[in-house]
Amino acid sequence: MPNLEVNIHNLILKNPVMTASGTFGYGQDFGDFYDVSKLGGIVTKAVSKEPRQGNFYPRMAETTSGMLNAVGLQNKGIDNFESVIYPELKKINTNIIINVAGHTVEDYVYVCERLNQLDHVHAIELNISCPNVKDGMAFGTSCPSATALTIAVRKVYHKTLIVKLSPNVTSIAEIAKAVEDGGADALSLINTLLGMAIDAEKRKTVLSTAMGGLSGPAIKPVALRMVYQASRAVSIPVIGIGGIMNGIDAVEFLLAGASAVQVGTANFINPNAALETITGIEDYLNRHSINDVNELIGML
Amino acid sequence: MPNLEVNIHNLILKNPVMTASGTFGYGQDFGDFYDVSKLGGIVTKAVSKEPRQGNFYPRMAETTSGMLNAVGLQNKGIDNFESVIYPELKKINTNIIINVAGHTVEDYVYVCERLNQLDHVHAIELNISCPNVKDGMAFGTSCPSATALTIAVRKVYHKTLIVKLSPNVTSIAEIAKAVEDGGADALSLINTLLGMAIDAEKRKTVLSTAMGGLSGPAIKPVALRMVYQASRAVSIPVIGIGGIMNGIDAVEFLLAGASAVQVGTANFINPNAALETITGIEDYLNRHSINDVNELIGML
Amino acid sequence: MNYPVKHLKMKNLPMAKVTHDLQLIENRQLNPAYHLLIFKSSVAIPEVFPGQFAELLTPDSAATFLRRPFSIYNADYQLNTIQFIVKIVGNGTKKLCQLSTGAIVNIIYPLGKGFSISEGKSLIVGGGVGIAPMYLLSKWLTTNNREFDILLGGRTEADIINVKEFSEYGELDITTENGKLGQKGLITTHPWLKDPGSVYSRIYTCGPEAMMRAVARIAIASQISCEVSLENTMACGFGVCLCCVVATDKGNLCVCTDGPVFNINNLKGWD
Amino acid sequence: MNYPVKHLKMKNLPMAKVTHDLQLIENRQLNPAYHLLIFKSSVAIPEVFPGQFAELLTPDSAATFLRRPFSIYNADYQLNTIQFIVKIVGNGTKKLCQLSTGAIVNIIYPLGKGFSISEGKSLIVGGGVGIAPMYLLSKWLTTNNREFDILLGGRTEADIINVKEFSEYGELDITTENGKLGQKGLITTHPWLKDPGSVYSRIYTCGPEAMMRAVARIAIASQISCEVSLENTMACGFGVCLCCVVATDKGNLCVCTDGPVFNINNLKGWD
Ligand SMILES: Cc1cc2nc3c(=O)[nH]c(=O)nc-3n(C[C@H](O)[C@H](O)[C@H](O)COP(=O)(O)OP(=O)(O)OC[C@H]3O[C@@H](n4cnc5c(N)ncnc54)[C@H](O)[C@@H]3O)c2cc1C
Ligand SMILES: Cc1cc2nc3c(=O)[nH]c(=O)nc-3n(C[C@H](O)[C@H](O)[C@H](O)COP(=O)(O)OP(=O)(O)OC[C@H]3O[C@@H](n4cnc5c(N)ncnc54)[C@H](O)[C@@H]3O)c2cc1C
Ligand SMILES: Cc1cc2nc3c(=O)[nH]c(=O)nc-3n(C[C@H](O)[C@H](O)[C@H](O)COP(=O)(O)O)c2cc1C
Ligand SMILES: Cc1cc2nc3c(=O)[nH]c(=O)nc-3n(C[C@H](O)[C@H](O)[C@H](O)COP(=O)(O)O)c2cc1C
Ligand code: FES
Ligand code: FES
Repeated sequence: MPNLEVNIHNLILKNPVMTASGTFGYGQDFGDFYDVSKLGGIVTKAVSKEPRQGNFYPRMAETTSGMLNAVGLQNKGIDNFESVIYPELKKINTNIIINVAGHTVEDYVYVCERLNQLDHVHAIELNISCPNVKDGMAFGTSCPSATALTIAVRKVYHKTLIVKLSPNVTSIAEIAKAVEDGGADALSLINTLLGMAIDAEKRKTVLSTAMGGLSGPAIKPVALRMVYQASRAVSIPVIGIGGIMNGIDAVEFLLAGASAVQVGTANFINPNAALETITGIEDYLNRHSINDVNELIGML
Repeated sequence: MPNLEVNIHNLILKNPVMTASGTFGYGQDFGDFYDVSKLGGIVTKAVSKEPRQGNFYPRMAETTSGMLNAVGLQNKGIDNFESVIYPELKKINTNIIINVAGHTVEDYVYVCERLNQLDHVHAIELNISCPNVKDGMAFGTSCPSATALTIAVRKVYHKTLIVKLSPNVTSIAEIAKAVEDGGADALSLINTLLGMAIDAEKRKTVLSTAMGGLSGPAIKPVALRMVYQASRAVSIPVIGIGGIMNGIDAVEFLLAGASAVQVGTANFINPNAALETITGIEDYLNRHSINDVNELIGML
Repeated sequence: MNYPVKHLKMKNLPMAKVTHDLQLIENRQLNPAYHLLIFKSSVAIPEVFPGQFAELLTPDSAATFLRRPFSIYNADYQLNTIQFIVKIVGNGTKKLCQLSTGAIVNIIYPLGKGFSISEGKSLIVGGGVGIAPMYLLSKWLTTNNREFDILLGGRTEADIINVKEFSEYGELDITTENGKLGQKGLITTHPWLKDPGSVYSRIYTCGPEAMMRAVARIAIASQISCEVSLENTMACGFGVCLCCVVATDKGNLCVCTDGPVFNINNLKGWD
Repeated sequence: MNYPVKHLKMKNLPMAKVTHDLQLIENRQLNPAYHLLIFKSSVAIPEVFPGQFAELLTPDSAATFLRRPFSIYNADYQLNTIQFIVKIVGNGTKKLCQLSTGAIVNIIYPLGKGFSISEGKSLIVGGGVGIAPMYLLSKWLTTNNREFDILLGGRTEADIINVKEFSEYGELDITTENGKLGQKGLITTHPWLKDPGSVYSRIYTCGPEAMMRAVARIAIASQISCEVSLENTMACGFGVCLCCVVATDKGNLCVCTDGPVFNINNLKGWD
């Protein structure tokens, strides 16, 4: 049995497989399929200060080997999170990572301060990259704002601080460094690529917001490239995300330089995708007689 | 019979369908499949000042609904172009657009000056965006350098000047404006997205260059979004490229704001793809009782 | 007439969902646009309530990436079979309807909240492929000794399918817009919908949105209860992606988990 | 033994390429890894020379995006059939070998430059699926009254296929690394390759690159001519993408149009 345990800063993951924000709810809905405590970690849907209704319908467009979403960070806000969702999350025996979104630096700081109080929140993932919210986008696409936000949150949040990067930038390495400089403990990438779908028959954009976030296997080559570039630019751990459908995809991200991965859109197509990604990595290690998954990280 | 004719600055295209640079050679190889004069235009493989051997093998990786290439602008240089390829191109009865690549501004200017002398070269497409060549990339990812290059070429090239943009930027609208300001007559986008493929079994990158350019249907949502943004940012015509496989895909680009399109990777899978794209647009117009393809442009 | 025995219960609430492979044992083309697909499961199929749906994954198709949602048309707990009525509208439905007997299709089900039991007599109004959830509903109402009539409508006679099966359960009438079958005209012009309040205490409807909205307006005018089964673009089908929302009096709710069946009283813009 | 009548010509140059649909009329599993696929064309198939290949497109598969190149194993201009030997190595070959009779596959062919005619006696050296282009070659050499021997090698007996067909055309011997069939050992240890210059004036080889390189070294040492059929990752297969280059004395050339058959004298790093 090869070792699957990896570390992301102070976080000990029993295996390198987490689920990506916005594709796993708050973990509960997958309980029917498997014991989600088997995962290395669960990243929740974004939590913001106030409740958000998100965007208008339609919010989804299927694309070739991918999908666009324009959910727009719909969530019930931090109060509801604390009183309703958090008690449920406490029943899950693995790392709970809360994805945090905000309109302003103050919003982010407020939510992170509250989350800092919660024992069973093991880390936060700052979503500075969601392309659906105008303000959120700005933080992730300029180095000074990314640094400033990270510094502000770092002051109030004392556990593992992961910052999730937007791929919609000229240089992912520069943003990665900016966030490291701000005091992040780890990076996760990529969030969705900004894309668009058009219904030729109706001569309208498919999404109510015209543009939305592209995810799925279509973006895997871009994600691998960015993980490769970012992990070479910083010395903090990088979590790889983007189009991972199985264990082999996950191994590719580890080889590119990721210390762990997140499975996103795949959860929709195969509810057992994250679980099977763990066994897929294990099979790979056995097949190649590698004793420790850490040996794969960055080993191109 | 609906009107299919569109204009790109002074260029009159008998239909809005061209073939994308690097996917159609110099037109000759497709003569076995159909009469390439039926196309709205042919964009050649990049021509540079000196001959280039391109990158080492392997240069290609298949990805989910796409492919990565690392050809690296292999070509025989402008002298060979003039003496060997150009006489062949003269036999083709449609617009001939030469894709131009260079290491330095001087290289670009030199090649464009030579091409300006050739009657049967109807336009040039400045490739400031190829991700495989370090120098070429720089021009397309910063506004000042994109403007400067366009100005320099504009001085020596007096026919239709198309500038081809890189999608690997934070703001395509800003680059589009920078190039318009430099004096371009039209824009074409997108070139390939920078991506990477890893062979997990061999624990190596698939491409000799590690990173390469992603093309095919996987990138269509990103391409549509960028054409939409760029065409709204400038007043010169935009040519849409990225994952077009058929007439409906082409109509989507026209609706997003493109005045014409280029078919790229699809040529490899279906050698008749560009021709079928023309008939596909015509079918669409007939089905929707639209008399003129120009009515579709930007009509979301 | 094989009752699904488990349908004696009146409560219709989401069960634990499962995912497994099914084998296509019959692909019956009803007409050029509609197919009845019968799948067999090698494990016991879960209890399914009328109005619930499933997410099907077409094997290895370049044409579709996501699963596709389909109402459960019928379920047989003895034979472990599950049936769908599929109308071909795009690549996914085409591919599904082209499958040969023996093909393996993965399913996630049962999903969503189905119809609730009516008190008095009710009217089922199904338009086109919107009849799909109505067959289980008819069975269930019958099992629970509820009275109901069935009204099926379509643009042409091709949209009216499986009439015989339905008529085993209740009085049935038909409308088509071209008048080739049943009464000519929109389904909303049928006499049963003239003054439904005098006969029925509830309408159940599924079909094109414009039709459901017209039916809803009639129900409101007649002051009777009305349940509609909504569609939406779904990425997951089980409540995690938040792509399938509809505006309700409780804010945006997911059609896949809070629906697909809603009482029109709870929907915004349906009055 | 049906000669393709058109193969009487000695010149082996690229013809006009065509693309059309083929129908699979036989999918013969030779062993777990190898299939012989026989396709029928409804239009006349073009003249194909030994060493030329085709690009096949597997219909609607999520697993493969691009076409896949395969050597033409056999062609029958009377029956309008074309045959391939496919070894399952990944998704595309697996999918192709799973196709049922009747399946439609699109083809582009004939592609590339094949083998050239030898003057004296020649030796054919095929390793594993590298035997694929050698059958047409054997027919062609026979038709043109050339003498030749055939040496087939593989890791195990499973890599040695269609021996009977080959032995109709020339003297044949076999090697396997596990020794279960023919002589035990690498193909390069076979006596025919000890001093080939004393018997043969040309070696034709196709197989794993390491094998071809070893054979090439032997040919050089024996001062005889050697043609190798190379593989490469191909996006188009007909010279437009420039993805498939090999270093030659004329610079980077495309394996798909300037090859796949090269004389080792023209290849860089093959001496
Ligand atoms: C809860 C629910 C139950 C359904 N029950 C049935 C049923 O029993 N029988 C049946 O034939 N159909 C049913 N549908 C509709 C069915 O899901 C769509 O027809 C199918 O997803 C279209 O797939 P496609 O690939 O053929 O079409 P596409 O090529 O994807 O699209 C064709 C058209 O269908 C629409 N469409 C695509 N995906 C969806 C989606 N997920 N939801 C709604 N519309 C979509 C598109 O907007 C487009 O206009 C149901 C839908 C829902 C949400
Ligand atoms: C000119 C030529 C003639 C060939 N003739 C035959 C033949 O007659 N019979 C036969 O079985 N095979 C032949 N091949 C090899 C065949 O093309 C590959 O086995 C096939 O493309 C693999 O596809 P896949 O999807 O199964 O594998 P993939 O999943 O794509 O890859 C599996 C393995 O095959 C390699 N591979 C993938 N694509 C190619 C490619 N285009 N060229 C070379 N290697 C590749 C990959 O590097 C990987 O190691 C030929 C190749 C060339 C270039
Ligand atoms: C429907 C949907 C909702 C998402 N919501 C969020 C979110 O709230 N916060 C966030 O940081 N990322 C969100 N993402 C992005 C994913 O977490 C992930 O970064 C992205 O989808 C790429 O991974 P994938 O290709 O595996 O899906 C969402 C993605 C999808 C598809
Ligand atoms: C093999 C290959 C070679 C290419 N070479 C060039 C080139 O020389 N110059 C250029 O501007 N673009 C080049 N491109 C980019 C295409 O012209 C096009 O912009 C891109 O592939 C996206 O379109 P597609 O998805 O339709 O292929 C190349 C693309 C491919 C796949
Ligand atoms: S479809 Fe994902 S939440 Fe409803
Ligand atoms: S495969 Fe495209 S040039 Fe050879």
